[in-house]
Amino acid sequence: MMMNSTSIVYLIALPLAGAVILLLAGRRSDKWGHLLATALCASSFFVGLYQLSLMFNRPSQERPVSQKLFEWISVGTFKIDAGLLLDQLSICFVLLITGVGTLIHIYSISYMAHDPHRRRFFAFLNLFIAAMLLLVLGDSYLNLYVGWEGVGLASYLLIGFWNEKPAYATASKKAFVMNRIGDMGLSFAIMIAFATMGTVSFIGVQAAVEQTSTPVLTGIGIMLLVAAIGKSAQFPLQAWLGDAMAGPTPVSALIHAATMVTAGVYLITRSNFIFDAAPTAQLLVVIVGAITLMFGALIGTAKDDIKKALAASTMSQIGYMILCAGLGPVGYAFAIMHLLTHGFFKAGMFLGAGSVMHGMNDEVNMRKYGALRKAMPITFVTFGLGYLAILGIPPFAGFYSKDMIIETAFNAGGSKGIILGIVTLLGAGITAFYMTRVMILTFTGTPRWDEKAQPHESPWLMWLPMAVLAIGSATSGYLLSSNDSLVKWLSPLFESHEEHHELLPPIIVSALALVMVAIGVAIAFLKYSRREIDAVAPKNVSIFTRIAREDLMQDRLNEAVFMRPGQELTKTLVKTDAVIIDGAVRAVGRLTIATGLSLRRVQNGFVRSYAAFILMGALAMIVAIWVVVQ
Amino acid sequence: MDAANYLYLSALLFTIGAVGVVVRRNAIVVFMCIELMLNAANLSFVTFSRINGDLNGQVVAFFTMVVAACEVVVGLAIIVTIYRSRRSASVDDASLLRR
Amino acid sequence: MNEVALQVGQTAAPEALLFWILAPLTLIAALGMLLVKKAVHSAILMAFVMIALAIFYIAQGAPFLGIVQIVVYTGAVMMLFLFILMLVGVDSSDSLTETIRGLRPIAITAAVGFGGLMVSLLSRATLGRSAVGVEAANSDGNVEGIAQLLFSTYVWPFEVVSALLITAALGAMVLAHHHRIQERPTQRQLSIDRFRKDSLATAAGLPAPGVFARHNAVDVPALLPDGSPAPASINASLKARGDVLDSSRFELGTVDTSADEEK
Amino acid sequence: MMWLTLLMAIPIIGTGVIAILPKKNEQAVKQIALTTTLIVLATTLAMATRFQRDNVELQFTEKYSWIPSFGINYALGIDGLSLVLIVMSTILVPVVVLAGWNEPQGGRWSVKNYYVLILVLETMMIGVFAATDLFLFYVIFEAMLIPVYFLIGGYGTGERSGAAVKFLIYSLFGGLLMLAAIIALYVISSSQGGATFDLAALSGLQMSSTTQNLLFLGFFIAFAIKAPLWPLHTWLPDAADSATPGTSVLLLGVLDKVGTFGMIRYCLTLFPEASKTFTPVILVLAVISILYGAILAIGQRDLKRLIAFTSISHFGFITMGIFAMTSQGHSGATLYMFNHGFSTAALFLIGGWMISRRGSSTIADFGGLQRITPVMAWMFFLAGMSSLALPGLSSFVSEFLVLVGTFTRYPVHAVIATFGIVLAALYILIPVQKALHGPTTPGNENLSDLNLREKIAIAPVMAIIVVLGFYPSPLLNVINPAASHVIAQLGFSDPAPSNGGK
Repeated sequence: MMMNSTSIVYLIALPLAGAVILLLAGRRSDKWGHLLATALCASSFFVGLYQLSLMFNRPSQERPVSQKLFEWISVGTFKIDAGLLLDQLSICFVLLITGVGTLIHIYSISYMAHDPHRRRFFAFLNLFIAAMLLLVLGDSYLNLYVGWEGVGLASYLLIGFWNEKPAYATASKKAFVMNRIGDMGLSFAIMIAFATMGTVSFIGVQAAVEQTSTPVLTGIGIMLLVAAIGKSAQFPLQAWLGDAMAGPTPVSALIHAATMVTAGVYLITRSNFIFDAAPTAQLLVVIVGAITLMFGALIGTAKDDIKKALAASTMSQIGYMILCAGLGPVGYAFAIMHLLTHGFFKAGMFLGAGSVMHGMNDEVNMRKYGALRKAMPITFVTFGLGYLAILGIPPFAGFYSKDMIIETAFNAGGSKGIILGIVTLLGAGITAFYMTRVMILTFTGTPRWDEKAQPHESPWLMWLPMAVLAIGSATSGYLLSSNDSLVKWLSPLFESHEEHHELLPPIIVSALALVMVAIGVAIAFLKYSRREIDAVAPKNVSIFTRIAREDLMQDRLNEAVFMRPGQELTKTLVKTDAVIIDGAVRAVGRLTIATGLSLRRVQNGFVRSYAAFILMGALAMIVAIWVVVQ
Repeated sequence: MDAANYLYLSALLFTIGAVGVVVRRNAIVVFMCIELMLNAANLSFVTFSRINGDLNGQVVAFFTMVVAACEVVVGLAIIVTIYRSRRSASVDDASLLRR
Repeated sequence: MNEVALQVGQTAAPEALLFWILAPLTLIAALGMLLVKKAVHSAILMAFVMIALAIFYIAQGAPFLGIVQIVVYTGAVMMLFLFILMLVGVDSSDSLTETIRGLRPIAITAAVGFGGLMVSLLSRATLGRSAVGVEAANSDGNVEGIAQLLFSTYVWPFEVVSALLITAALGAMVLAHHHRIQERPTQRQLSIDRFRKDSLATAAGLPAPGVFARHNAVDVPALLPDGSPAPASINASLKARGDVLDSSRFELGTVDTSADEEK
Repeated sequence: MMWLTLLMAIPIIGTGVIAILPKKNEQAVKQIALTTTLIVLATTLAMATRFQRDNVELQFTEKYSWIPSFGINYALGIDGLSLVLIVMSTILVPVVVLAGWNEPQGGRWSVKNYYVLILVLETMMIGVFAATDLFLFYVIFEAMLIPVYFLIGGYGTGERSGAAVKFLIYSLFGGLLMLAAIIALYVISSSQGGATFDLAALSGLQMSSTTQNLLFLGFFIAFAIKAPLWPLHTWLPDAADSATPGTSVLLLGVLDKVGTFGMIRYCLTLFPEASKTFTPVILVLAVISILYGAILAIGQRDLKRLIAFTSISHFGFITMGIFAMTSQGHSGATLYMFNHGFSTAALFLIGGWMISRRGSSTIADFGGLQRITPVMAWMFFLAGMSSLALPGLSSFVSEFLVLVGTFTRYPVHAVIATFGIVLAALYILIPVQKALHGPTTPGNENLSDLNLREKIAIAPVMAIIVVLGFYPSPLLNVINPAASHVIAQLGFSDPAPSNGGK
């Protein structure tokens, strides 16, 4: 029996209260709203730390705690409690969300200082934190679903924060709709689970897996994968993430790098019991991860927009995590580890990008940067630490987490292992290439600034969080993997079948990875550092570059396959409704009127014709009598 | 000779009266045709009275006459009123109901 | 007994003679009502039908009704009809062309069907049955017999009908009553109007109609010195009835001699 | 105590008071109308506290002979289903009165008449849900059309007369079919132990399957017109387009619920076998309604018509839940009726305020409202979120219950219907983007934000939407016994977890 706790709810309640207060108080809270929001987020973080300390003090089997708040839905056998579950997995997320979240709150105080709607921004941030916490703390798939859509809403609101620009408004709508397609997968999974297992709580489903047939589990698994694909911007629902960069940069850092987009990884690891029992679904997870990994990396090589390049990188890194999570019990912990380290370095880099934009009049085109190293030393250093981490240079964070993934991929066994290993290695190389490109274009070379640009270092409120995250990027990998601490921490949750194939020894994998990275960096140096960079993106580029700039034609494809036919269908149906269905209704009306009009001629007002009708009526009656008499 | 002959005559007179109501336009002629129909009915009543051998039929015929007289009085008054306002005694001109 | 019943049931030979002479005439007169153009002629034919019917009543042992028929119908009602006819315009003749499309065929078809069916049904209903005859009922005299019924069995309807009659009389008065909108002008007012109105043209009285050597009927307008007709010389109600002759026929120079030639 | 009669009498008394007021004193008329509706609400809530929620029998029953020679009674009584709908109606009416304070001004007739019509309508709304005599139900069912007809035709905008006539004739047509079926039931009952219109007595009649099918159709078509089910829906967009927002709220929020209410109370109870026979067809129609309504909503350029089409989609969900014959589907459908009342009310009222401020109902005429009228814009957004069934808001619980309940028995239908939630995102977000987001377009610069009265009017609706999203138990506890009772009466039980055949 799981221990009960009464304090988990505060994790969610604090930021939620912040959101409610700020939204309801309106302009009155403009002065202090951002401070309240930051404070509440921070206190939620401290509650998380407190919970972690409590957990440490318990033996590993008793670490999960739960809290039942109230009965949410109960109809027949469909009983859902508003219940929370805090275990080793969720506490990782809680700390990541609230920790990075607090840093980004602090950053935003300064970043959004000149925005008249800063208070609303903080309200949405708090709303997001609350929803995200609900997502990772919910004790059933339905509770998770609430958080799942809640973060979708918060993401929508924050992407569209500057929605007076039509393109940004469209981007937010696109994100919400594509997320909803994924959400549909989650609702299918919940429906199948309830219909076949009679429960949708994590514990209940885990217990019922044994008695459930594989096709059903495969079905649930695939539907969960669809949900993860939507939320984590995996192929083929990845198109929204690039556009989501329309939101303020802290949002990109928090939601579209560190937390929300990783919810898919959480969902898959959380549902490990289903995927472990459904190999087909697991294979699909790996395939999706591998495709996205390459997809994102390729897009990243062509983007001139610094945020979009980072977004493509995020997509690719999440591809790594998904791939790893698809590799079964051996992979879950490494997926989570990469998720955590990625949370640090990618958030740090996004904040760095924000800092650069802050100093450059919100210019996002890297071709107009250059030589910012001198103007923004702190930003350069923090961004650089993140850069080293994502490349996987030892001893920075990425080295530990990414190498583990590559290693696990190679060890997956058979041709699958070899293919995956090569893909992950290739991905690492491409990552090195495009990240080096970003570094070179932004911080080195000659200035290609606009006339008005006056690059300057950001205020301390902005660089402090960046520094903290940079430290995290530098050290988190070591901290999490020394003594296999994270793996051991999470191991009670995952059924581990310790079967190491060991295709390649770890040291060789690391060496290979470093070689790939070195190649990537070298190519980037050759290509961008040796010659002048055009301030305007060259047009006469190869077809591959052009396709990569177009996000590998995904938008075109979606447009051609779904949007245009959808619009045509809508137009046709609107017309059909008016002409055929309503037309039929109106035709009945017209027919009645026409009948009436033609019969009206009989009522011509002439007494004599009425008399004639009476005469005919009398005749008819007599005929009737005659017939009867016959 | 059969008493039924009177009934045949009555039926024919009635029919002629009915046709007259339909065919003629002069309100006074129409009225006379109505009178013809009433009279035809009266003839039937009288004949029935004879066939049945009691006087009830004759009494009814008598009543019919009184009612017919009433009707003529009122009807002609209406015709006069209409004539006064429309300067016409044609029933076709009194077709306001159409609109 | 049967013999007797048969005998009284049969129309006696004189009655048959009467019927077979009078009935066709009645039918012809009734048909004539429909076919003649002038309402007055219709009225005359109607009177004939009614008298014929009265004779039939008497022949069928209903002398009281026969007399009443002559007195009330031919006397009072037909008089009323003629009176109204005079009021409305005795000369105006109906056009017999039908103006409502399709009405005449419908009427004739319906009438033929109706009449035919009535006759056919009557023949079925009475075939083989013989009449009882009212001789027995009339033993105390026809008038007494009717009075007996009228004041016993039918006393209530009788009273109701009498109320109806009075109501009808009142109704006719109300309907025919001309509601005066303005006050009736006095002689004094009329004189003032005649002289003080905008023109003195009528001060000497309206011109008399038809003061003309050729024609002096009231429906011919007088001619003014320039030879044009004087509209004021014709009575307004004649004009309204459309009974005014065109005076141009009588103008000098274009004298219509057709009237002379007829003579 | 005769609670239900009392409930029905209070608005009539209010009508009487309004009738003796002078026509010119419009403020007093409005205040009395509001007071009356609030008294009704308070009385309803007082009654609701006395409701025994685990008792599946009818409660607060009353029965008086009305036309003895035909066995017609004035019989009232409610179960959980009716109670929920009555509570919904009595909350919505004061909201509508307060929200549409200036609505009757543009009407053909006086302000006084407007409120008389609203109050009369309220009486009938209570009566139609409470009647347990078929004849009484029918009379109120048809009589309800009259005030709505005048409300649309007299106080609406645009093609109001045409829309009112279309609404009236369409509904009357359905009502006529139902009348025929009711008379047939009466005749059948007379051959089986006494002619009656009593619902309970009629539900046990023996009928041949053909008879039952025909009579079922007579009822069902009437209700399908009311609860607009594809393809009998075309009156709704026109009516909603022309009616005032307040009227639209009552029309879609309450009157259309009579359709879905009738399906449960009359179609299922009176004709259990026929209901089973027709379930496949009805489910397909419901699924078509869901997707069709959503797609057409996406294609609309007019705000009011858009909301009307979203309702068609939502009614598809309700119908699907009813005929899924599971307790989740049934409870979900009933809860959906309640929630839909409020989310549609919010959309229509706020949409109506937007339209009356802008003087146009074309979505493209708006733009950037979020910065000019933030409160109004965010309220509209919240209402829209409720309409697309965002978790945490009330509609989600009901929509998900319907889907889950349908899935356990008819997985294919549920899966297809689920695509509606993606379409829902589109049909809400497209108008949100066009009207609230983007740059401020000319003509919108000087729109005013919600005033205090409007905020007060919309606040309870929003509160219900949010609170019931997180805590629907109070309602579900009332609904569940009634819903499972109906399911059990039909001889259904929830499918057991299948384990996928392992």
